[in-house]
Amino acid sequence: MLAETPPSEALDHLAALYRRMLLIRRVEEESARGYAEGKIGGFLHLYIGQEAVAVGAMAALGPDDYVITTYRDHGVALAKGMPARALLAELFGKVTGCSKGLGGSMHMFDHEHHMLGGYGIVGGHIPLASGFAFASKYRGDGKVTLCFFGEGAVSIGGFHEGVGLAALWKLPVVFVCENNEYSMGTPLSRSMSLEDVSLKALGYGMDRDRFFADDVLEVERRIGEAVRRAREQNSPTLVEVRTYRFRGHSMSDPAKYRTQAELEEHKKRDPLARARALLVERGLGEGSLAELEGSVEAEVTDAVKFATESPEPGLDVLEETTYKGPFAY
Amino acid sequence: MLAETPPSEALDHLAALYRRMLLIRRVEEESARGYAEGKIGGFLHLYIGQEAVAVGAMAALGPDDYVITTYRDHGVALAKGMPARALLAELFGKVTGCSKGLGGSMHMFDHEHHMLGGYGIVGGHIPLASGFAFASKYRGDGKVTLCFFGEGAVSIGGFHEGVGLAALWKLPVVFVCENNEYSMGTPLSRSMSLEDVSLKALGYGMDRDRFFADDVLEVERRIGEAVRRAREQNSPTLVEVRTYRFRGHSMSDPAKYRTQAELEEHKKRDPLARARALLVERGLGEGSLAELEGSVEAEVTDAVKFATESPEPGLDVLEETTYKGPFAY
Amino acid sequence: MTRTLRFREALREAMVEEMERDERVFLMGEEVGHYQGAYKVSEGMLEKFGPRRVIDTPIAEAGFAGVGIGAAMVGLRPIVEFMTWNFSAVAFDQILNNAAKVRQMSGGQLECPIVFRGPNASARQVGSQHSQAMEHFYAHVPGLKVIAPAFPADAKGLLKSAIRDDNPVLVMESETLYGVKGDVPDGEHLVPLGEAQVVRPGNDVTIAAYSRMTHVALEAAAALEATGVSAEVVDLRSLRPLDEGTLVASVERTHRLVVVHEGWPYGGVGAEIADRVQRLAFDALDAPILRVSTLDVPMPYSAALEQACIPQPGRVVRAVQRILGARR
Amino acid sequence: MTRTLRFREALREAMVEEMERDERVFLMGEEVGHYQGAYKVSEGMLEKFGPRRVIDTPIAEAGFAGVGIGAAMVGLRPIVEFMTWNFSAVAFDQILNNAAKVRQMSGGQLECPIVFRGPNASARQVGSQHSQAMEHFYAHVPGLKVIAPAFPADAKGLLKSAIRDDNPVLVMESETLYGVKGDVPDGEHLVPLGEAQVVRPGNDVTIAAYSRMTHVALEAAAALEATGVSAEVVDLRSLRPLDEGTLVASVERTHRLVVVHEGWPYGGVGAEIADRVQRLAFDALDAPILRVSTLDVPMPYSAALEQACIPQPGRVVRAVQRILGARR
Ligand SMILES: Cc1ncc(C[n+]2csc(CCOP(=O)(O)OP(=O)(O)O)c2C)c(N)n1
Ligand SMILES: Cc1ncc(C[n+]2csc(CCOP(=O)(O)OP(=O)(O)O)c2C)c(N)n1
Ligand SMILES: [Mg+2]
Ligand SMILES: [Mg+2]
Repeated sequence: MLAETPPSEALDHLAALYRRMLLIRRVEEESARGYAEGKIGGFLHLYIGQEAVAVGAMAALGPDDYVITTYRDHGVALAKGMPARALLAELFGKVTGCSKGLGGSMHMFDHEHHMLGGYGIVGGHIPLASGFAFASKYRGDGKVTLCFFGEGAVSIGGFHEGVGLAALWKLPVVFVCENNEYSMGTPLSRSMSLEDVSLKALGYGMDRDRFFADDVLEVERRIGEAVRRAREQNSPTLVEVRTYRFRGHSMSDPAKYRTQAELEEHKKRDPLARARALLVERGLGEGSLAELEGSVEAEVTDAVKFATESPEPGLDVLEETTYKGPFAY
Repeated sequence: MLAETPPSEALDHLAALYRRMLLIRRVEEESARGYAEGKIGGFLHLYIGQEAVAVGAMAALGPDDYVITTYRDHGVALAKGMPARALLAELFGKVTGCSKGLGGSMHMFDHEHHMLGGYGIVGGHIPLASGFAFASKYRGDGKVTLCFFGEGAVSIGGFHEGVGLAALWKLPVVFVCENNEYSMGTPLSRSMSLEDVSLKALGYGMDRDRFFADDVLEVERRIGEAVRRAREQNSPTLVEVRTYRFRGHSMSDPAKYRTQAELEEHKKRDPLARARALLVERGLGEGSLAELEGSVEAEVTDAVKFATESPEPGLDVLEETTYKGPFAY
Repeated sequence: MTRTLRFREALREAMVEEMERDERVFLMGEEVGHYQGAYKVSEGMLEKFGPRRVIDTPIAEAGFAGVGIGAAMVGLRPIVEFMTWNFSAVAFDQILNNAAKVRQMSGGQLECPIVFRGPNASARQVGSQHSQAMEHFYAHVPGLKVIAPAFPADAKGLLKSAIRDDNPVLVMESETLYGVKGDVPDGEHLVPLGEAQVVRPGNDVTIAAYSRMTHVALEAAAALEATGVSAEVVDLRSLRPLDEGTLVASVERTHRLVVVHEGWPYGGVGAEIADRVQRLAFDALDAPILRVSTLDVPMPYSAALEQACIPQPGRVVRAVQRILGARR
Repeated sequence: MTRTLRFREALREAMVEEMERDERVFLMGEEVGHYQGAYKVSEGMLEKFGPRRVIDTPIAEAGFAGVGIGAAMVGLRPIVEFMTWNFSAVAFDQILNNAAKVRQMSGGQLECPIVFRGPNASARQVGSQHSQAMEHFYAHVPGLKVIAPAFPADAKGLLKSAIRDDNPVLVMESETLYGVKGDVPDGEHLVPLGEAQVVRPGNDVTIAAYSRMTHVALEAAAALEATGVSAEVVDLRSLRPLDEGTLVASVERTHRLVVVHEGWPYGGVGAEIADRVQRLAFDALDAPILRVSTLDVPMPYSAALEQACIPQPGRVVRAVQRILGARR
């Protein structure tokens, strides 16, 4: 598909991906600031460094396709189309947040954009993804589900059962393992008997892929192949995308388990910087770039303002979000 | 090892295996009768047809090694050395049963013989097996754990987590999947995306093996290899033993999901008949065979009598088996 | 007009009618299709609806419970059968953390109209891992509804309401009730969730129960009548929401309450009822509320011990006599 | 003599002392080793005992809970840390069906001397999936013991007793207590399981609580004192076994009871206490027993709403005032 795209469209496309990645990066930086200022509470798991995964993957998806992910969900939510306003307001615990301030950082939901949530129990959302795909096949609606999780999640039963049912029933779903080398402080070598996560697919006779997320276009292309297999043949794939988080596991993690040198090495491969360089190389002018980056800045500023000024939810929200219809006690 | 065994010892050995298989077959037949007569209640999952798996496997094990299995546990218990008396008394719900009549068919335990139980939740016992092996490695006691389960169990989280930890930590355990082609009424083709269960090992970088259980000596040899790997290298193996149950899933299952022809085909390969034929072929005399079979008959008759005549447990047994020490409410 | 149906047939009728009515409803679980149901509740449904809507699953409760929840979140209306509720323990996280909470976590954006059903509590001599009364865990959880019918008519009417409910509803059945017969009204028969019913009126004491224990309570009431004690039996039918109104009204007339349920005494439904009634009808109570539950030990296999653990009419009678003795 | 320790240090001392004393004791869980514990309870223990006895696990709660149970069955004495108790939901079956039942299923042949521990209930704004009060599920289960200390001295003494106990013991800690300081006796300090303690004597009402809620109860009692009400605070410490003797004795003096706990109201520990006290001290009660619990909804993220859901001293005070008003 990309091969046939005329040059200017290709440039626009790359610019759009870069814009989205930058938006995520900037929103995450503002989140970190909000957390430091005490405006955000609880856990905050930043996506900085991994932007190319969500943005590349979502570029391979249609607006009606489903996505679901873990607590590290800001990037995926924004990439799928959730407005920065709704995301930041949620982080600030405001009623204008996507989940009315009830969910917080770990539970970003946007039904309109088919972002079906961030979940806090490792592996627990993976069977849900198979459920969305099951429903698509049941209805024949042609939708594909993308399910994100970390490499730490492949050790838990939910992964096995969710993936196993998708393989058995041939469901239109792509399982995207974001292998960022650590689950909290645990490197892959201490959590898995294999180094290659994608090999897990062999136990299910499932297609698999494995690549680095340095280049957002490569992510789009490779996930695109898996999405096509899902859409056209109801054939699920396990995709291991190799990436790295530049921050700690969450804001409370000083990340002492890795060296500064290791981090710096990875930062040299920052997919955001790489996309920007590629844009310049392919001829996006200074002016256009500045305009794009300025518009991101404006969007973020507006979102922070919106989140700050929004009201908090009232007690009345509690019961009506627990049950549809009369409360059951 | 077997290769170096002198002929008469080899014959004695085969006779001992045949004897144990026959004991299981006969005890199971008596259980079926006891069930029909209402002396046994609850579920009763017979092992008839699969005897070569437990007996061959246990022949590869020392008396201090651990075993654990599912609710289909009579064969494994007897093969590991549980007296028929204790087993039948348990089935009859008597206080002289291995578990004082509290466990019944699905929960055969014999601490003395390191038979660490039959369990009712599919897959739930697999992590326990890794726990026994963990303890052996922790203590350096050189013991090996053998963990049995059906092919239906590989779909559940407990399998994945138990096996995954054993592979990661290199624990001295052998996972023996008794693939009898059905989990209740479901053939393997409807429960798994692969036909070869042993391929599950690939996802853990674990050794694997796969063979038919027609010949008890072959079972002993092949499981023996895995036991050696466990004992000498702390290296776990997934072994798929292909077998068949001649009865329904449990006594309440008429097994309508398979044809009589399929069943007859499998009965032609009955490992018990095969072992008997081999014994005769290798020169065990009519008289010796009759004596052996007579002694099994006597053992079974004695066990039924013992079970029938034993007293039921009293109410006092309930609290003391719930807690060690004072009851906690 | 009514017909006489077995409990399992009533459940099946409810599912069949709702599946005919609503294309989004489907049934999923172990052996529900080709095998015709482990306890034959879904007998004939595969033939009627085909493998698209009657789906045999592998042994992966967390997996297929999650698949059901996911499907419900995007607009289907799954019925997930647990072969028995015992096996829901491996899917506990899915029910607690996804089914019950997804509406809240999404700020009300998503719904989870799903039914989980299957036999619960003791069967006969199936041992401790297979005799669990799971309602005590689930009734605790806001976001869920839990029902436990005792009669075929309620089984049908409540299950139909459960399937139409936009929240996750857990239906506690009983292996030992599946064969029980009862009259079921012809035509569309819906029983609303959350309404207890007085199944036997009386004056001296209220006995509250549900599922199979309602029958035990009725037996006890009959035995008490022979001794001149008039017991009112309230069949709760629904555990969450719990119809405290009916309970309190009954206790305000009888001044005494015995609660009968399977499952262990510590916490759970019986304790909740004790709490509510002592709180809402404090001045009406003439004696302590007593619970008759399964003994506080894992269920033994031995037939005699099992019967000693499960509540029997005799134990209910003795509990009633104890608090009648405490008349003051 | 005593020293002042933080709650997490007291827990660590208990583990270190028991590991030094008994080679069969080891610690296993996510991030307990190299990371020094997600909440630093096990800080320094890897260095001290090495990776054989301080074991980092992958994210596989059912798996490593099961490994612990298996190891306990063959003679080791594992301490299994859940990073938080929330994550035990995926290991629920292991605890319910293996840890609690293996002794019974084996007719008493096998034991399961294991400790499961970790922080429980609400932390701060971690949302509904991470704020679960799990003790209400586990206290229900015979075969288990459940403890919930409120002070560093009890944390140490109870955990040591738990490690020496031959049954599975579940230790409910709290993220929000880990930094709390308190005096801990020098030398060998053991607190027996199953004994509540009166942490503040009073005459007008009994307030029963455990874990962090004991501090809330004490705050409420202080506030009540200012209004002339003398409240006795009973810190349960142990939920199963529950020290009903101490509770009943207190209520027999005060004639009123308020129970405070985190977690939802339906069933669970608070309901159990209501049941027992109305039953065992029926004639002593001058007013209904009231529970102050987390509101019956999944925990919201919003700081304000979260605080509104969790029991606060003000709500306890109001509950006490309500039943003092009901003096008769
Ligand atoms: C069942 C469960 N166990 C433990 C946790 C605590 N926990 C949250 S995130 C995490 C690490 C996950 O690592 P990974 O899957 O690699 O994802 P990443 O954070 O790197 O994106 C852990 C242990 C949890 N949320 N759920
Ligand atoms: C978690 C769980 N789900 C369902 C069941 C009900 N059940 C008992 S045995 C069985 C079939 C198991 O088949 P398989 O693993 O192949 O073993 P086999 O019976 O053939 O020896 C099922 C579904 C159970 N015991 N546990
Ligand atoms: Mg990771
Ligand atoms: Mg099988």
